[in-house]
Amino acid sequence: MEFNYFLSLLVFSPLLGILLLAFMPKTNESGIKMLGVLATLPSLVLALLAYFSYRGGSDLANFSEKFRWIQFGGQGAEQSGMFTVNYELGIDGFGLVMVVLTAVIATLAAIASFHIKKEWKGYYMLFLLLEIGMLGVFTAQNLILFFLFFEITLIPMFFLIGKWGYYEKEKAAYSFLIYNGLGSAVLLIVIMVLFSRTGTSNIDMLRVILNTENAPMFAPISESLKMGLLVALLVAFGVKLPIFPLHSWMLRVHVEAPPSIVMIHSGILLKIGAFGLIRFGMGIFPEQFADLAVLLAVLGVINLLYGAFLAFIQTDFKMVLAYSSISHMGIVLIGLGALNEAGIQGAIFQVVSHGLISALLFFLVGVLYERTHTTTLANLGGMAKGMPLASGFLLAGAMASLGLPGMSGFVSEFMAFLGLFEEMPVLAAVGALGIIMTAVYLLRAVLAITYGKAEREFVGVSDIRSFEWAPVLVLIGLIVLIGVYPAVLSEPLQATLETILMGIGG
Amino acid sequence: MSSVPVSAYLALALILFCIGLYGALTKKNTVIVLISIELMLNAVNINLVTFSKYGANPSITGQVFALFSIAVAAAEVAVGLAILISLYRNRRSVNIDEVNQLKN
Amino acid sequence: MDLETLLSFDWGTMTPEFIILGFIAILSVADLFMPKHVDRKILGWVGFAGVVLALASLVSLIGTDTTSILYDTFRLDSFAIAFKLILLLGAALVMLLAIDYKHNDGLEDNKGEFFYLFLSAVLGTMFMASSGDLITLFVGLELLSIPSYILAGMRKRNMKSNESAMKYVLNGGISSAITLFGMSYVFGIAGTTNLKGIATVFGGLTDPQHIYILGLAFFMIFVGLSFKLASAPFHMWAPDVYEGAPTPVTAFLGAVSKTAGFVIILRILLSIFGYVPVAQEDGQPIPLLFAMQDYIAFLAGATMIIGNVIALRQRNIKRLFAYSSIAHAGYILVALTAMSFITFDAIWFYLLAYVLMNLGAFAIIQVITMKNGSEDISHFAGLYRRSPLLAVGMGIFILSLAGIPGTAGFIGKLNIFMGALMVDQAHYVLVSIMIATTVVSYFYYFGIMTQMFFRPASSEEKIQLPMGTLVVILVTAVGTILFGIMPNLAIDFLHTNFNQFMDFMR
Amino acid sequence: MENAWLIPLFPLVSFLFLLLFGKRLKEASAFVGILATLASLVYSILVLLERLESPTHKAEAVWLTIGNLELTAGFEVNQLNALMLVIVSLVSFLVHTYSKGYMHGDERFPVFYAYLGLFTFAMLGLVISPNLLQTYIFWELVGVGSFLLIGFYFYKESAKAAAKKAFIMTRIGDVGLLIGMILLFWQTGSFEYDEIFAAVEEGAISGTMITLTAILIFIGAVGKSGQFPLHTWLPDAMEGPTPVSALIHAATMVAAGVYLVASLFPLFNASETAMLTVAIIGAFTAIFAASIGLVQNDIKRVLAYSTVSQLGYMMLALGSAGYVAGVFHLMTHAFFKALLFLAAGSVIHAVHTQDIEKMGGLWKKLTFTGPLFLIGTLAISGVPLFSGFFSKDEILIAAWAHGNYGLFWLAVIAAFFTAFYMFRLFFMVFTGEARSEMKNVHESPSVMTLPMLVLAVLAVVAGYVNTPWFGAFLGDWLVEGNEALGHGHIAGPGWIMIVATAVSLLGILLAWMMYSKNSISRDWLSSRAPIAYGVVKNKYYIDEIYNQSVVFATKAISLFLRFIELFVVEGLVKLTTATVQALGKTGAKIQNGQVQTYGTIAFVGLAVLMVIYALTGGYL
Repeated sequence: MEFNYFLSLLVFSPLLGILLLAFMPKTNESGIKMLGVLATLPSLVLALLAYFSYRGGSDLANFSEKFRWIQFGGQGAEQSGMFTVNYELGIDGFGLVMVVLTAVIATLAAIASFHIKKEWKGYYMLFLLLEIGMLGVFTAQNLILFFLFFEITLIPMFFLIGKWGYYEKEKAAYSFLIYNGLGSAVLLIVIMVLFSRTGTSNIDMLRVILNTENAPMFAPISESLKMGLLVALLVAFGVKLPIFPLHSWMLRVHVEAPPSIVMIHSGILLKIGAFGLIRFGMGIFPEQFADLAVLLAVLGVINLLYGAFLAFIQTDFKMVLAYSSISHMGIVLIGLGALNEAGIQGAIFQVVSHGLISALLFFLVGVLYERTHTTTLANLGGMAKGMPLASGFLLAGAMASLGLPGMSGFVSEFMAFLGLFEEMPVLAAVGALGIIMTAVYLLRAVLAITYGKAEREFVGVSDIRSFEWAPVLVLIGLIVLIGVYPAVLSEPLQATLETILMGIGG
Repeated sequence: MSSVPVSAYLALALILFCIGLYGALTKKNTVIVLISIELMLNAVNINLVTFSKYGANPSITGQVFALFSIAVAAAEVAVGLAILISLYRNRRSVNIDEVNQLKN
Repeated sequence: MDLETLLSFDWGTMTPEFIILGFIAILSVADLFMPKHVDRKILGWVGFAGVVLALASLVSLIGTDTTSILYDTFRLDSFAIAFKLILLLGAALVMLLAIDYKHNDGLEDNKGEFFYLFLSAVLGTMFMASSGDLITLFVGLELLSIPSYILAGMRKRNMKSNESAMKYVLNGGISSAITLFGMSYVFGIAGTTNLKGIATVFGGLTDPQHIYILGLAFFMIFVGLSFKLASAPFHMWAPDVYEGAPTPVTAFLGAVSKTAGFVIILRILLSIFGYVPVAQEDGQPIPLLFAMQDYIAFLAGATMIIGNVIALRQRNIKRLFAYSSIAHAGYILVALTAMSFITFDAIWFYLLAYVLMNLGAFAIIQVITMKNGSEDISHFAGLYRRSPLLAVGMGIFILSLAGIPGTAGFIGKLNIFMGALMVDQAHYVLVSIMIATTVVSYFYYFGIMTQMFFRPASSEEKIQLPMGTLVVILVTAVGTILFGIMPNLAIDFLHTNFNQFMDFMR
Repeated sequence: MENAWLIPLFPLVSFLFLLLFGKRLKEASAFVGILATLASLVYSILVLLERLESPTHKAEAVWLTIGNLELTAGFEVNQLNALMLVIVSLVSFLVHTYSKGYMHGDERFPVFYAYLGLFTFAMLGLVISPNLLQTYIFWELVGVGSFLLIGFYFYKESAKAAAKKAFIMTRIGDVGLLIGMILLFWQTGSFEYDEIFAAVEEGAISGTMITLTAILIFIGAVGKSGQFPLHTWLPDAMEGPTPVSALIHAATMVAAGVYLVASLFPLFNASETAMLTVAIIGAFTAIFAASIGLVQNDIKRVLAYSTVSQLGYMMLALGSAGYVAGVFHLMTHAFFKALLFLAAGSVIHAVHTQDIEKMGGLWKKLTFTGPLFLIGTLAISGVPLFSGFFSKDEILIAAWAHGNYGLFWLAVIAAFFTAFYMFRLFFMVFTGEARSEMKNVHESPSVMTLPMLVLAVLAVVAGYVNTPWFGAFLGDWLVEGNEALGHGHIAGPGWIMIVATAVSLLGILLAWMMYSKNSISRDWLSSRAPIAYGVVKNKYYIDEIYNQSVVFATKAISLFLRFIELFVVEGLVKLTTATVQALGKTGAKIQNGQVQTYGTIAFVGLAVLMVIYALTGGYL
């Protein structure tokens, strides 16, 4: 079957919500919130539709669409097919998975945003804009379009953090902006070098051009330049991921941004880094990537341990989770560094799984903060008395995050290490320490909150209620589903995996 | 007449230009500064006229150009003086170094 | 010359200039004979009509094959038309601003002069755009400068205004002297002031002495003209003059006059120094202009750094924009440095975008400053509350100035990057500086955002907009977004009608 | 047998069901759990009976595709698995029943049963796993079950700490297991037991690799089975409700380590070093834990240390190629240790204290529990004709036959200790006078005593399935069709049995003299060797050592990293911003409002350019 404009519809459907919201009276809180959530549904439906029709055997190529967008350099260039930038969307298995993840988490985050206290209108408009950006990033087929969407995520985040965040929100917003600004600046350089020297920005064409001998280019690209570009890419996406030592912005965001936004941020935005590394790093520069594999693995182990050890001494639960994100992104790097089927698939799994898990955890943080107005470990304790369900879910989330079998975290962690052990056993063994540390810091934090003597003022608090059920159940459900039946995730990925590995020649 | 080499004229112009520049950048009195700018422009005129006579390939246009530049210079200085006057009205001084209200 | 020859010229090519000239005459006379009490606003509208008329006639001239009259002193080639479009567009917008500009300290009683002085300045820019001879170039330049001096001092009884005018005139004098001095050497070696003639002479130039002198002349002319661009090293007047001058004038200086500066610099550099052959080691001669690339690059880098870095410390919004305009001049110089085959497109498009976003921003600045009588940045606090339209508009312009995708500013930068990176020795350093400084600029651009959106408003009273300003804001905002999302509208227009400026020297 | 996979599912169903409806069911949820486990028990028995004549059954399906690797999941019913199924489901069923009485009145009653269900599911899943990966998965899940149940009284700081400790300590071991199995995978290309064994057979793996992987996997076993040096969590785990201790920390989960080593026996057997390691660790743990057990005063802790020590025995057996002996002891131990714990539970239930110093003279009051406890004590002490006697005997023979004479004697001493401290416990609890006044001490309800009765019977008779006299039925069956596991019965010198009997009786006698007849004063030894006594009393300060070394090191590293975070990572950022700011500041200074400065700057700029131009002789 044919899917004309399917992806455009999927990506831009939140726009409708934005327009409707624009005509919504500022004060109509419930109406705005309802609309905000509803506006995220179309993309969700379409995403799921795409997923199932793909599992139903329809070809993803049917989804792609392409129009002439910008032609630089005039007719002359156009005739020689140079410097044309098309508006082209499309998805492969990986993209599909990410799109589904995005749509799901976006909807849940929109629900979670019911906790927002002020100016819902502006909030939801920015929120939906953010969703457009994220969906676009995963479907863009050429670098410039990708960059466009990439930056579109930047601006709403700046406002969402800076306006609806906690005490130091503006500082957080700024460091978010500047770090990511730098990251995308570097990314832009890479993109522009590629574009203006090869004359195309289409990812597939770039893959072909850069990996065939004396392919037609506008200006030559030397091997060393390729390596330089890849390193630049690593930096650019390293900021997003984040890779030590480019991570400090992300801590502030995790702590200062409203939980519903952190769900999005930690759930998807961080993953754009991994997506980019795999899609562009591996996709466009396979040979150079192979040369960097060891570096990546080492960085991964550093991330893993660094994050874990620092999470162990944090006094604020949000900080613990922030560092745990760093630590878990280390596993992605490990997987990529392994550079074999298991590793890469593990990395991708980790991307998805951490997306779900951190979304869950941060939603629960939001719930907790609603009641207790603190996330400091010292002030909390014995919450299992007042809110047994929430505590239970929190514990479940922690278990998933520390890689308990039967939950998504384990599958990804396992595969990543499986991969790395084949290539660099010793390094992997060192990294395995991280598995222990993860358990240590997560239990320390979660037990400090849920177990122990119940603080008096927290005994009476209400447990998970009404709308709060939706995100919790959906996320837990998905986490367990992937953990028990990983095929839901692994099947769509196989095709992508093969192309990547073919490029690497592994 | 042709005993004087071209380089002399050029040197003269250059010197004049530098004097003008020096004046423009150092003198405190705005009027003098404006006059110094005149000097610089006149240096240009000397160049032009010289070239139109002894240039690599001489032509009359140089003198035309000189005329234009004289006219323009006149206008420019006129405007400068006008502005100076309104400035003087407000602050009773023509010292350029006292005009530093606008700065970081 | 007798009447026949005079009549033999195709005066039609000068229609736009004649229209402007005519309106200058009308306005001046009208202003003279109008009774004192009549509001001079009407003159402004007349002037605006004039500019629009000129614009229309110019559009009607598009497509006429290149003609040059008055013995090649005035040429109407695609280059001239293309840039005149921008100039007149800018002029029209500024006119609207000027109409709504209310200020005491001496402007009110000679507002009439304002308009025709302004028009004569515009006339100057137009002559610069289409002059084929050093003399006309120079005269055009001064025709722009001298009225600008007066305009800057328009607020007679305001010291700042006087001061800015004074500084402007002194620096202007020095700069034109330097320029002229350089030109005199050019003439000396060429023996003619006609650009085409100079080109032919220089084409056959062999004597290294002469070439060496031309090199010096190049520096003088370039530095002299950099006054008009407000680029290093002749940039320092800009902040003071911008601050002191009436806001519409500032807008004019920042947008139109700068554009004119680039027009003239392109004319001179390309048509004169583009033809001077410089022997290389390999005996293959290259144009002097290319030999000078590194110097221009150096100046461009310096300009970008200075502009963006010093802007960080500004509290006065007009000074801030002065520095930002310096920075933007630097960006455009990057395109000039590259001298790739899309340099023209890049500069043209960037100037178009720049005029739009800058004038839009100044429109809003004018409203705010007029409201508060002060130009401190803190008056933007809570603008979002007081007038969402203004806040959003300003947001758009700032994003565009900061070069965020989805705005014209981004596409403009894209063009420049391409140009700088596609040439054989790509200017990686320069591009890196450009991008790095762009990120630095986020600090102050988003500082305004912070004020507008995050900070509480000092007063809750709403701001109502005068007609003209509203129009300006809408036009510029729409343009900025439109050319950001569909840049092809502009780029294709450029290519279909002007065909790469092939006739630049013909 | 084709549907053996159903067995774990019953408890899982009960778990989920109770999660959803537990709140409404209240104490009725007990029946859900009991029924589920009963179903599993019945089915397991059927499977076992079926297995007695039909061969191993194995079924698998692809679980995870990784490129062209395919990881499978499924189940396998071999002799060991079948046996374990029965043991686990039986004990679990009994504990479920028992808990109905023991946990009566606890507000989180349903939760307790839910957790029990979860654990039982995991444990049953563990014992039918056909491959290492699946084993690992359930291995972790049982860990969670144990974690949850230890921390069941979450409001007690001690319980919280114990739960955390248990999870982390075992996790340390698990990582060893994980690494080991992954290495094994890359060696053999599979997680399947049989394929691994095949690879080991044809020597596809280098000897060192075998040793390495085997030892890594053994680390996992050490963690779970509370072997030295990862044993410290097990005694603390007694914070959990007593039935839990019986089920998890006596009968089933802690035996999982033994089970793992047993099911990988061919791998271990292929490496002398590995075997020796296992044996040494086992023997050492046996004596080590027993010695601590001598001086504990908490009834449950005594039992805990005895568990550790008994598990050591099993490891020793396996390490000495005594596959049958190990498994056999695993079975008997499951019965009598569960019995002892349940009995202890009923004692605690009666007197509401765990301190044996406060007890005494309960024999008359607990007319039912007392004798059952005695049976258990006799069994564990290896008194002839009780199950423990036979299995322990097997182990000693195995150790001797395998030539680990030193270890053999260690084991003998451990046996003596065991007998001593167990009877010390018995005498202090049941005989003599009550050392603190205890109100309304009453015998537990039948729902608690009946399960004990069942276990007591088994504790007596279970030994006879594998005796030197009536033939080693169990042994032969266990090893049939797989000579890699060694012989069903290892013949050993007859005097071993005598020695074993002697030491156990000796121990009992000594205990009787010290604690019942008081003919030897209790602090006879402690007064003579106070330091040694103190050391033992404080469990050899292992916990303290860990706190000072590992925990401290971790904290130190973390702090060091924080230092880096603050001063290097953040510092660099601050530095850059500061430089930019400074640049701006200087730039702004030059902007001093003097128009002539501006002109000068411009001129200087021009001059500079020209000078460079002149110096470079023209064109760069």
